[in-house]
Amino acid sequence: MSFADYGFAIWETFYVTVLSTAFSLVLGLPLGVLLVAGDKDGVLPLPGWLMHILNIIINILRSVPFLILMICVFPLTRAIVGTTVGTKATIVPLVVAAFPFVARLVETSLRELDEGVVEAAQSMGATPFQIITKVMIPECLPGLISSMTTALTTILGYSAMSGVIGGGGLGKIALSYGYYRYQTNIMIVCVVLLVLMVQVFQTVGTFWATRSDKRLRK
Amino acid sequence: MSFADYGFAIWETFYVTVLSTAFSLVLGLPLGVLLVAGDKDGVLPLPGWLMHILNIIINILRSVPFLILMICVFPLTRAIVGTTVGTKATIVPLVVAAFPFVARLVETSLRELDEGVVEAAQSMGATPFQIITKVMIPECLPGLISSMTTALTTILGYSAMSGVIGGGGLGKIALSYGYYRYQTNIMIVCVVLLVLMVQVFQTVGTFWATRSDKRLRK
Amino acid sequence: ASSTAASSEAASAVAKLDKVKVAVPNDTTNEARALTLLEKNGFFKLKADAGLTATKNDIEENPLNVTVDEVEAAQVPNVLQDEDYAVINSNYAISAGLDPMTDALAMEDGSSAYVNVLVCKEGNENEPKIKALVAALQSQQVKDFMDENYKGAVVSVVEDPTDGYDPSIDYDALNGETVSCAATPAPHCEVLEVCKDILAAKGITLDIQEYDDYVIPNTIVEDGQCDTNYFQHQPYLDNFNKEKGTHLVTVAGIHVEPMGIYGGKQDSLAPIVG
Amino acid sequence: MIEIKHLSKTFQMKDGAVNALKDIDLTIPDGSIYGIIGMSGAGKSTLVRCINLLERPTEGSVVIDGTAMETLSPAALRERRRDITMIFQQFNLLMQRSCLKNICFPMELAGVKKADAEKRARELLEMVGLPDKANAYPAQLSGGQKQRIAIARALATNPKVLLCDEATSALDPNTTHAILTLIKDINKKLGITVVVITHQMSVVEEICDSVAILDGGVVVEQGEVREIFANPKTAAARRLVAPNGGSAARDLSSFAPDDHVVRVTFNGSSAAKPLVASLAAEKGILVSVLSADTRDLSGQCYGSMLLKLPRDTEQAKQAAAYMRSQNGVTVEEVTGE
Amino acid sequence: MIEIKHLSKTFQMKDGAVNALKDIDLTIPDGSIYGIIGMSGAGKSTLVRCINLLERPTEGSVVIDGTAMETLSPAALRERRRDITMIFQQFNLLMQRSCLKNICFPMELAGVKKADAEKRARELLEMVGLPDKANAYPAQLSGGQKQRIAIARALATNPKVLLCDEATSALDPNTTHAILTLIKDINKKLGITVVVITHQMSVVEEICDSVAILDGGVVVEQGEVREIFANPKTAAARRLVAPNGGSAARDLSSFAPDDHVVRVTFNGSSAAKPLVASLAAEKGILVSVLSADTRDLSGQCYGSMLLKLPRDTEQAKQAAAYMRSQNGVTVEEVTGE
Ligand SMILES: Nc1ncnc2c1ncn2[C@@H]1O[C@H](COP(=O)(O)OP(=O)(O)OP(=O)(O)O)[C@@H](O)[C@H]1O
Ligand SMILES: Nc1ncnc2c1ncn2[C@@H]1O[C@H](COP(=O)(O)OP(=O)(O)OP(=O)(O)O)[C@@H](O)[C@H]1O
Ligand SMILES: [Mg+2]
Ligand SMILES: [Mg+2]
Repeated sequence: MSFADYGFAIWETFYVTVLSTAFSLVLGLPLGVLLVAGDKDGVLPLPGWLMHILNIIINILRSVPFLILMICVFPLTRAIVGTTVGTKATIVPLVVAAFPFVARLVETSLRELDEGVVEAAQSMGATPFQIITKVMIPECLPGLISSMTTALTTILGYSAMSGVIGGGGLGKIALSYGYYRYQTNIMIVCVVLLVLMVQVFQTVGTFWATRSDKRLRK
Repeated sequence: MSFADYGFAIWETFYVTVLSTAFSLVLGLPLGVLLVAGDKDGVLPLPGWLMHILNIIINILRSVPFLILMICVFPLTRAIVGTTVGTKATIVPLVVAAFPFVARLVETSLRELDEGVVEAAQSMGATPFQIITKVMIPECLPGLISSMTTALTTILGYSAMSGVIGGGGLGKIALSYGYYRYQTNIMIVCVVLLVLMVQVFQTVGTFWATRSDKRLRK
Repeated sequence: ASSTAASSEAASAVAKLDKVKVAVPNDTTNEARALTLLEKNGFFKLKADAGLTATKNDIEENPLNVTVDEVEAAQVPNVLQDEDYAVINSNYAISAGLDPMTDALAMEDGSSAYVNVLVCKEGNENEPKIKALVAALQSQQVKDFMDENYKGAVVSVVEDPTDGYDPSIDYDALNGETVSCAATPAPHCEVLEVCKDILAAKGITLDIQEYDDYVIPNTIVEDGQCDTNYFQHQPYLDNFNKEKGTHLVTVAGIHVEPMGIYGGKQDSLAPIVG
Repeated sequence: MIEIKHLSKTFQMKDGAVNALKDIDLTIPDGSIYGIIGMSGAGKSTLVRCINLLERPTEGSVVIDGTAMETLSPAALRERRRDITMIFQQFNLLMQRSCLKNICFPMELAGVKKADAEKRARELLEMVGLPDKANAYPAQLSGGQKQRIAIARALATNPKVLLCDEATSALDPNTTHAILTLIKDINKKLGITVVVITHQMSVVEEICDSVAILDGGVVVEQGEVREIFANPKTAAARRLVAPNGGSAARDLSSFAPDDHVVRVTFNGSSAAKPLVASLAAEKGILVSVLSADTRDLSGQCYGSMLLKLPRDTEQAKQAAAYMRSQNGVTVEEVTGE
Repeated sequence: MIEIKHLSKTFQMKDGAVNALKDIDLTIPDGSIYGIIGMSGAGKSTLVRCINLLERPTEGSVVIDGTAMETLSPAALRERRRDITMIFQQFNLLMQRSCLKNICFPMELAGVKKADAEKRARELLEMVGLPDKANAYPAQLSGGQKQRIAIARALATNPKVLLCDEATSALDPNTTHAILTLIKDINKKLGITVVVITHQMSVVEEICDSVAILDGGVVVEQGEVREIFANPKTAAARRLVAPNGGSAARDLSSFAPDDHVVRVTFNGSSAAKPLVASLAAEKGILVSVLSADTRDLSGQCYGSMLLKLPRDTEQAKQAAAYMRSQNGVTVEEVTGE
């Protein structure tokens, strides 16, 4: 493994993780919002059966083991990426596995919101959409950012499995060289690089979450 | 696969998941609490370097791919379970992988707590330990329960990998029949059972979280 | 996909591809095996010293611009349609509904060096219960089972099968004993299931431990948690012993799983062989 | 016009139900400033929250300008609510928005252009005396400052109805006065209807036209402020409107038992003839003023006084009789409660 | 004794610093009830939060019973804080605990046995008038009820110092009076020191011995309540202590320009000789009482009145002179501000 190889692996890990997290957020955030807003007492009460279906879909996607999910979404992967092999192709199953997870994290965060501010917005005639975009999400932003940092790291962990379908990245190299080919050195280098990446993600995430929190008096 | 086999697989999945989550909570909750309480402005300010070390340990455990982690903790597994293989042995690596994740979820939840109630406790001369056990955790309980539900499902997902070290359970069966043997029927049954389990966990978790929340006016 | 024979006829008519994508299994020896098979069929040339641990980095001459995708062995059939070609272990090919006899564009020689072996820790080779397991694995029943179920994808290498038992063993003394064997799901565990019945008849319990992994089954035999394993071929074991300093020995060779090249987007080897 | 008809609200709790409101009937005319007073827990907040349907009444109806609010579709209700703003008892500011952005919030919802909204928000900040807090966040404000931001926010969109739930409870007398003047001004200029919930009698006196007294979820008295304050008929009302409220009660308890203390209420007596002074001048009886709060409205005097009469029983009787003989004056003996 | 020495507190914000407190010096004697008043944003809450070091002063020191609080170790500080309880402006109740458990909380911290704690908590619930809310959660209470739970919680452990930050701001006059009586009682019986922050002048009058007036982070006046209230020297103090605060200001603005209105303050004049009445009896001059709030303390009269003098200038002058000649009475001409 040359420097360039490591560089490329870092890049692969980085873009897979970040893109997967971003897409998971795009799908998971609205879904998580619906889980809260669609409640009986929520700002956008949805029919009970619809909430049930949403919950069941999330539970299904969350309970299927990742490897099986990966195979199940092959047609989707093919439709979107054009192939089911390689690093890029891992993004699709990662997103499918992660967005329900993100939805649950978002749900947990949003439930912490003080009812009072939502009521204030309602009393001003805000539409459900306005309440969601202008009250619920902005008011929970610090919690959401910190949940997204957790999601990012979890997705990075999952991306190590990309090797199964011919993807690359640090996790896969650590596995295939370090684990299956017994080259401990390479494994250690990869793991160290992974730790550094997570360290950077986490530091940025924590900093950003704290920075964006205007409730702190200090 | 007979009925009894499925029954046993359900039991294996159940106890691995629940025990792993329980142990992860035992380790992750205090750690998550420390991450918040040990802050510069927290209730139990810890030296900066210690906080750094805690963070780095968490980041390391979170960034090492699960398979590699599993191998690395073999000595620990052997010391605790007496063997490194089989279903029971998967609990150790699952806990090691999950408790830092739980710590992060706990951290995120606790940061949502209104500073005011902590100040109230401080003004009454509460010790840091009292603040943690009597204010921070109880006041955040709904959020914590809902985070634990998320953790439980995530751990259940990871437990499918138990096959690598000779463990069993629904996830592993789904993999070895569906993935390695291409026998879709058994896989489908297992996945359906998994979905049902997650459905039960999630329903109980959500119900409990809502029930325990005394902030709701309705 | 069509047969090898059919493809050579159309050879001259087919234009060269400017890029060839091939999927191969990603575990150590299977990858090396696959690369060797591809080399033999003219895809590229490997370095002379590449040997049994060759990876795609060991390709020396690549005039056809072949890209190699390393994919989990069980997964290769699933990605076939996205590749020009793929090298698939026959057992996975069959599981995935392919017929090695008719669908493969090229096959490994039957006399492959890659014999799947029963392995135990050095020094235990002569333990009666292990010998009993060997006798069961080398039985006619197992051979028949392989022929029937795997239709050439898993081929027994046992020259003269037993009736399931080894006359030199005192089976009465073994009554009530347990012999454990670590194996991967397919086909090894399935084969062991046949042995289970054979041994049960003598009061011996065969404890089949299923692993989705190629490392752990060796480490647990090495550290004594398990008596034997049955999942790997000889070159893999040799390499493992060398790299990890383990002391595992082959008790008996059981079968081979020949690999084949299958067509994905291409239906013949014509673009390669020209 | 806001008509509250047979309104009841019951909260179901684990150990029994709380009947917060029981069969309330009230009519709040357009353009009026209507006070709702009552003891802590009387149901004032619940009542006002029922008006804009933040709380769904268990029974009864709230009719605004002829439309029963509870019959409206969600969209129509939203439309309605844009004209009804509310100042919450616990402010309910958006914690992640600066003060300026908090005030802009209702305008943002209504689609006002950003620049215009900011301009108006800065005007309002000026009005509530916090121009330097535009970029501060609610967590950085004092209690009274938060309340003023909440007031500014409620006034931002020029609503037709303003519901104030203890809108000045965290403010000092001066700031309270300034805010009340502001509300009164707006009420006069734009003719908006204001519902004022408060426990500060001075607030009711200062700005309300009419007042309803809630006690235990029931309206026990309602009418013009001057009438109710001059002539509280129920015990609940008397408890609230005694001059200076609690402090008068305190005085009572410190009297010697043989002191004669009377509460004199002026309900439009001639202001030209000062009562205490003329009693001294005409009858030679000297009484002392313990507390007083009177208002001179177009030559008529309204309000009440607590007077200590001479210990001499005969003189005290004479004094009481003299005062009773005056027009628009009622006298009642006061006893410690 | 609480000594506040050269205390300053500066909040750093993005766009500049806020000097919330500037070089405060105050001494609060043991067993006294000490009021701190000031306009919204004056720094009252910050000051009281510095006393128990919830807010670390930027400069200066808080010395309680001879110990400088900021020099204490965390453990020693905790020990100290057990004797200092605080009622917060925004209550800070534990939302996941019932009212009963909220009141038990400080006792739980102090290691009181559960049964004893519950008994005491029920007593306190009774005292604050909420015995039926024992099992209710804070979210199910009205504003005033929450405040009363906060009060009960603060009283639970029989503290030596009680810091009240607007402890009665959400209460009606009657409940306020009841609570103040309770605090005064405790103060008398147990000799605890009470620091009362409020913007309700009636509260200061009712229970405080001494008072400090904060304005813009600076103590502009301090001393005995009767003195400060009778004789406010600074504009800030006058703004606050004008009888009935804002409502007096209202009255002023409604005078005809030729009305003579004077503020008469009694600073221990003889209560036996009622001023208005004797003026009428002795001089035949009739003045009307606009507002008054006086107290009779051991035969001396304290407080103030707003009087309207006759329009006749000569008579008005005479009246003023007569009143000035009385012992302990000051008269000042009032002009609209
Ligand atoms: N955390 C903070 N960050 C920045 N400024 C602050 C902070 N806390 C208070 N302030 C400012 O300090 C000043 C004093 O605030 P404080 O809360 O002490 O006022 P107060 O006298 O209690 O007022 P009120 O009667 O309205 O409660 C205010 O101008 C306020 O905006
Ligand atoms: N969500 C609720 N669940 C149960 N009881 C409630 C709820 N909200 C209010 N109550 C009860 O209803 C009664 C009326 O409450 P409300 O808030 O209307 O009082 P209020 O008149 O505004 O009092 P305050 O002056 O103290 O704010 C109280 O006894 C209160 O405990
Ligand atoms: Mg209220
Ligand atoms: Mg304050």
